[in-house]
Amino acid sequence: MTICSLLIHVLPACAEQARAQLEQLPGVEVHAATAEGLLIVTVEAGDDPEMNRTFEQLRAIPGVHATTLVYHHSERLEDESPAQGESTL
Amino acid sequence: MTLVGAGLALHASQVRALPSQVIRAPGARAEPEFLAACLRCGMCVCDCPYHILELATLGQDIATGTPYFVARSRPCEMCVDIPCVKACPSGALDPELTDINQARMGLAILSDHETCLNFLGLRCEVCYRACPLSDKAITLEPQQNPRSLHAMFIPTVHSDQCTGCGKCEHACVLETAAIRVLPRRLTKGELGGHYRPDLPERIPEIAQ
Amino acid sequence: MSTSRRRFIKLSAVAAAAAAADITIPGLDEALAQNAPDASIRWDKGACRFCGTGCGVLVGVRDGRVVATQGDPDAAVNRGLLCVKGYFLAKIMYGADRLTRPLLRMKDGKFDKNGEFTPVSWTQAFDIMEEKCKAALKAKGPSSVGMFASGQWTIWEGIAGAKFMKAGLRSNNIDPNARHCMASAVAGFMRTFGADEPMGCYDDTEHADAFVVWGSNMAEMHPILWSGVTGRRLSTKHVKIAVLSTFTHRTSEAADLEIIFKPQTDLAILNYVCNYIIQSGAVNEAFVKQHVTFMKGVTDIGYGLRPTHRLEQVAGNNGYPGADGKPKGDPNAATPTTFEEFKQHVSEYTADKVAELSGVPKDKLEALARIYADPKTKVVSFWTMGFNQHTRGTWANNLIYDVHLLLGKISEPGNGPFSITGQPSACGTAREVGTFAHRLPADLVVANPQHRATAEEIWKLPAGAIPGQIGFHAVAMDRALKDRNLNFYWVCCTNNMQAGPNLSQERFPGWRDPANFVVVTDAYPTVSAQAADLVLPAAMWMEKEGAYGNAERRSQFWRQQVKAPGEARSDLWQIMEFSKRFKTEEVWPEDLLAKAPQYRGKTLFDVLYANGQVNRFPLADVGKVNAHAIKGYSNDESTAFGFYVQKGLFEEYAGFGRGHAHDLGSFDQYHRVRGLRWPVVDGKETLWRYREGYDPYVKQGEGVKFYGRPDGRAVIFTLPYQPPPEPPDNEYDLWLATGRVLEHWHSGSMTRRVPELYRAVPDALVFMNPKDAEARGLKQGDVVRVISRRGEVQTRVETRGRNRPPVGLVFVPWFDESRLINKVTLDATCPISKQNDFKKCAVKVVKA
Amino acid sequence: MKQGIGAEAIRGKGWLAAHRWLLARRVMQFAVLALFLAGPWFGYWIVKGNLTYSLTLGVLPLADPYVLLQSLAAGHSPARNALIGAAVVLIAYFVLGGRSYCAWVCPVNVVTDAAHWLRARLGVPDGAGISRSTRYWILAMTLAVAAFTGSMAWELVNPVSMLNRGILFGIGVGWTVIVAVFLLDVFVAERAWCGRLCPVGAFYSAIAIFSPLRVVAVARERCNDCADCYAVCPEPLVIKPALKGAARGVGPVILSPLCTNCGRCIDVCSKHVFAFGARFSKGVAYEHVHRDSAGHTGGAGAVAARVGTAGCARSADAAWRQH
Repeated sequence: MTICSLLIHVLPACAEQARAQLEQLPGVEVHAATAEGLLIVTVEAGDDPEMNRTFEQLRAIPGVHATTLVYHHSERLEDESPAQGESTL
Repeated sequence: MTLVGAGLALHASQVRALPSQVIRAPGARAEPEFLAACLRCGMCVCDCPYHILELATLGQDIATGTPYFVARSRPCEMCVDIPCVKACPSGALDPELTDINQARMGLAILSDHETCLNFLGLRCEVCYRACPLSDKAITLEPQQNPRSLHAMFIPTVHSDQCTGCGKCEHACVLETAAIRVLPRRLTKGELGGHYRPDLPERIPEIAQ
Repeated sequence: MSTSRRRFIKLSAVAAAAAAADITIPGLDEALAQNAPDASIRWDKGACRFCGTGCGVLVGVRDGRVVATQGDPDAAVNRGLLCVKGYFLAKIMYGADRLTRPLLRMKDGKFDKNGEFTPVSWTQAFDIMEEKCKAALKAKGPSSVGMFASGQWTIWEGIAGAKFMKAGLRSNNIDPNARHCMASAVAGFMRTFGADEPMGCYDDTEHADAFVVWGSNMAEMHPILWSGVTGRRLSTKHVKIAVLSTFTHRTSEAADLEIIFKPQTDLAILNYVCNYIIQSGAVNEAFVKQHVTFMKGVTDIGYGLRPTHRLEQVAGNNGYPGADGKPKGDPNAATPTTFEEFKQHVSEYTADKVAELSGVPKDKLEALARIYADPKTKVVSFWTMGFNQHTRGTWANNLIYDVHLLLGKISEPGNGPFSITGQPSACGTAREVGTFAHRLPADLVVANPQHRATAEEIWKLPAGAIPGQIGFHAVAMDRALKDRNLNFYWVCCTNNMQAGPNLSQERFPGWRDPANFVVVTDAYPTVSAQAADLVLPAAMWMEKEGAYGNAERRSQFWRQQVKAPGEARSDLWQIMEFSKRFKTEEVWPEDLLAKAPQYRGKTLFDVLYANGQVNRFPLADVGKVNAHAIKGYSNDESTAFGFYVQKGLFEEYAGFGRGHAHDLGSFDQYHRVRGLRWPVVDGKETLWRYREGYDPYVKQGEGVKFYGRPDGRAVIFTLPYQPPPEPPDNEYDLWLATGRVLEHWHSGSMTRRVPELYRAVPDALVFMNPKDAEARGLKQGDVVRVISRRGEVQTRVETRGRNRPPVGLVFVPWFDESRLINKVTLDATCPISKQNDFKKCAVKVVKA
Repeated sequence: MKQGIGAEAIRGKGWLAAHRWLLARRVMQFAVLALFLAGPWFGYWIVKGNLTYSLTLGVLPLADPYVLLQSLAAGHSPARNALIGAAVVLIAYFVLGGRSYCAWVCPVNVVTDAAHWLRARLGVPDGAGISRSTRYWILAMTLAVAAFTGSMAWELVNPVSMLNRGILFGIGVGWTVIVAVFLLDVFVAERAWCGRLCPVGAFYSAIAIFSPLRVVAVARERCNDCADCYAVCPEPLVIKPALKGAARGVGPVILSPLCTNCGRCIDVCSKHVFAFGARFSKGVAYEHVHRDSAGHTGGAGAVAARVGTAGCARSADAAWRQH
């Protein structure tokens, strides 16, 4: 499982529209937006290739002119394996 | 051919900087000298009764074919008869080494005071008890614990006694060891030759 | 991944982006704090599972699993500190081979002594237990069933077990592993003071000027207590430490005075110290006149070996049947004597003679005696297994009290003899509850009809329900199994196949004898479990509500934090559930039933636990009592039986001691505090017993009163040095002492399943003097056989490291189940306390 | 259609006799390995160590003189055991023919023989022109680098010691080097490694100059020019002077130190032309030796004068140098 956060600059003129399109992408959430057109966005994806596809999609949205990756967390989905004792038997 | 030779020379100089987690067998000469002397024959490996030594293979950062061990996985057991040194035909392991306590494979250093359980006031000291020369190579220095009436016991390594066998690093109970054995060149500082911390003798007439 | 964790990561991602862009998002910090992973850990107090020090721990639980532990900063014992075993507490319940289902040896679908362990249901497990237990009862009566109890049991498990055996099955054949550990201390306390448990407490370490450590490697075995002692010495420059032992160990490292003596001669040294005190005029005459009486113990008491042993046949007072069938004397007997006679007796123990006997230089002996004799020096004596595991263990305990009583250095801050314990609840569960073959709760004994009557009254049983015959003690149980006198044997919460002495000759044959049926309740497949016929999976530590009593009389409680895995159940549930299998008519004689007709047709569960007393606290109380710590708290046993089991058992048991100088606080109070030291009177704990101002049982003006004895005086015993039963000879030319290491406790059954601890100390080695090794052509690391007359083990020679024996002695720790050193040890006990001597037997060491 | 190489010999002598020396070599090569492996695998410590240094039955040291030479070049004076071991080996190969090591002991030989077989099967045309003298340059280079770096740099990558050591002690990614040697031999040049590049072989050839044990074309008159011996020979140029030199007065002894004494020529010859023999088995050989040893400094002229055949002015030595 992978979670990223990005700073996305959108042209203020089409900010509304771009944001709406962004939010339609799977796993994408917009958490904050400034008047200058800066969006804080998280993307959640199953794995890194899926994440990359999402990045491509959001870059292609009209009005998005810069994306900056800030935070990237990736881990396997398995549960923590229990502490393995040295069996002495 | 010159190019090949130069490449080889470059590679040779790279592997000369032994990785820090790797320790040579007891009596091993200084790394450059060792690399000139070691025949890569594996005699020391064959004669190590605890199967601790291994020969490096291509792809490791260690000169191919030379013997080494990794203390965190398996430390030197410090055999009194030092069979590895006896087995060495070339003198890469110095035959002058006859007392294993004089071996200087590396030097233990309690490198992380923030995670070491003893510095947290816990009674761990596993490294101290694991040390074959405990009370000499590692001593426990009791200190008052500011948090409580209990003493803290701080493991302290003494470089004049530590053989670098790696038992302490192997035994350290942390997920990543807080005490490690490193090549001596990476651990020991060196005072300026002009400064003498140990005065040869007092000079009473000046003191008065 | 849980939703909460996903949410937390996402919030962290947002926070990182916001910080990068210097944007403030309202409410983000709060949301992060709420979702922080640590916030989802529930913390509660608990007590460490290992040694008798009784450190307080905080236990962190997330998603039904103990994920974190930490020293409890508010625990007076350890003030937030732990040893390395405590550091790994969170891992002990999660070994890969945890038992989760009952396992019965079966062949072709039926129980077979030589069958393979096969998972069965609890019903099947109890069916076969019931069948075997009832068959034994029917054939030979209550003396043929027995239970091996544990100082690692919770206090209520001890109560339930003792009640089930003593009152239910009417057999006193219940003895705890604490017999191997504490029995000599118990016998010593009872003989000298008439009351068990130390008078002092850990606070003594903050006041003493000198510490004398006898036969105890505190630095390794009681690490936190030891850091208290060391802390005292660091902060107060004049404080001295003397360490007496038969070999050099980690405690010696800190010693100002290290004394290495020949095994068994501690008796002579103690007599010498008494002699020195008298000769140097240091006797506190006022104290002795007012508070002490003198007795002379019988001496020819044997060595607790089998009656057929040569040494027992010549012993006059070992209590075994003589030629006429009557017991030969009583090893515990003593006759009144006087100070003058005592003085006369100890005067034989001159410095010269004792130096010769013990191998300790005279100046060292004198230095030791001076520490005690100096009137300005407050002295605490500590001891553990060196005194207790001793063929004269009771004597050694009595003699150390002699020293302190002669000087009046007792029962006050910084002055006192202090017996340290090995197991987490040796005091709480074994001694206070009375799970010994001869004991009842609160220092009562089964041999005393009045004591039995008291117990029967409190337990609401007809008179005569508790038998007066003392049951088999731990070592006698092995012998009885081998001799087919004990046929149904239930071992709980301990690994006696590894821990007990002389296992090849005396224990294993009995366990595997088809005439006997052995049940082992444990959390892991220990050596004992593998030697059993039926293995019952146990819930452990934080998987049940519990209480332990530590060495300073401190009772500490904890709540159940997590569920046990699979079908594992607590020992408490197992005992109580199994008691439902017995009708009173099946186990009680008609005359007893006639006295209590209301119990006819009832099960033992009804009589012992649903007796209107134990079950008087409703299930709802479980939540109420603990609401301050865990909302909606419940525990598995209470849920199973429908009432607050632990509270009922505890309050009924507390009735024994309240008003009798064993007062325990209220159950609810213990669930709120970090333990209390009994007697707890009016909610207040007692730090020093027997002294006015500290002990509510000593009246104003009495000063000191040893109220455990009818005359209010403690006893100074006249006891000599006597040689050990099996000294080295030409063939078996070395002493063997066994013991522990810091990293492993309780036979390693838990600690060896923590990979880090296993790596730290994987194997038991034979620690040997380099000269001894050389003389045998051995060198460091050689594989050797350690051989005695009883068996042998193979291990490697260690001539360096943590233990440095003198020439003539080897040391082997016993935690290692792949090297069972107890194949080698001798089953000689102190004839009074019946505690085994694991510190001295003769062995030879040869190259394998 | 050309018959398979050695087919004639098989028909004439039977398969076994036609593979006698090959089988013997394989047995030898694997026996050496087996001796080394008996210790670590089964606990029979007859031989300890590996081909660079070993101790047999705890008394007989054997050391690779080439490795020792590198150590000397790197500035280390080896201890006694290594020197004794090297001396023993030097003497042994001096007698047995230095490159007997290549044919009978070296584990890489199995790899390159396999490559040779595959190359023939695939019919890869001879492409790259790696000179057969390259190995001497490499030999010189390895010693120079050892002197320059003060360490046995060549031993970091030497496939010969790496393969033997790898089998005994674990090879890591060293197998890639062995694969590279194999591919080199299959696709780049015929016998590229052993015949052109390997400095170990070059070193051993240098101590074989006077070796008494030699393959001799004892019955060269029987040669039917089937050329099978050339086809199987790893160093085919060594055969011609002995086999075809009768007319020019050249003796029948294969004198080139490059001959590995593998005995394949003996195997595949249906006419029993070749046999193992001694260097001095025919009188003519003496001059030849004399010539060979001085060959580099104008000895060729002397030989030409002696045998009186100008056409033979090209010494065998010069001949293989050109290839």
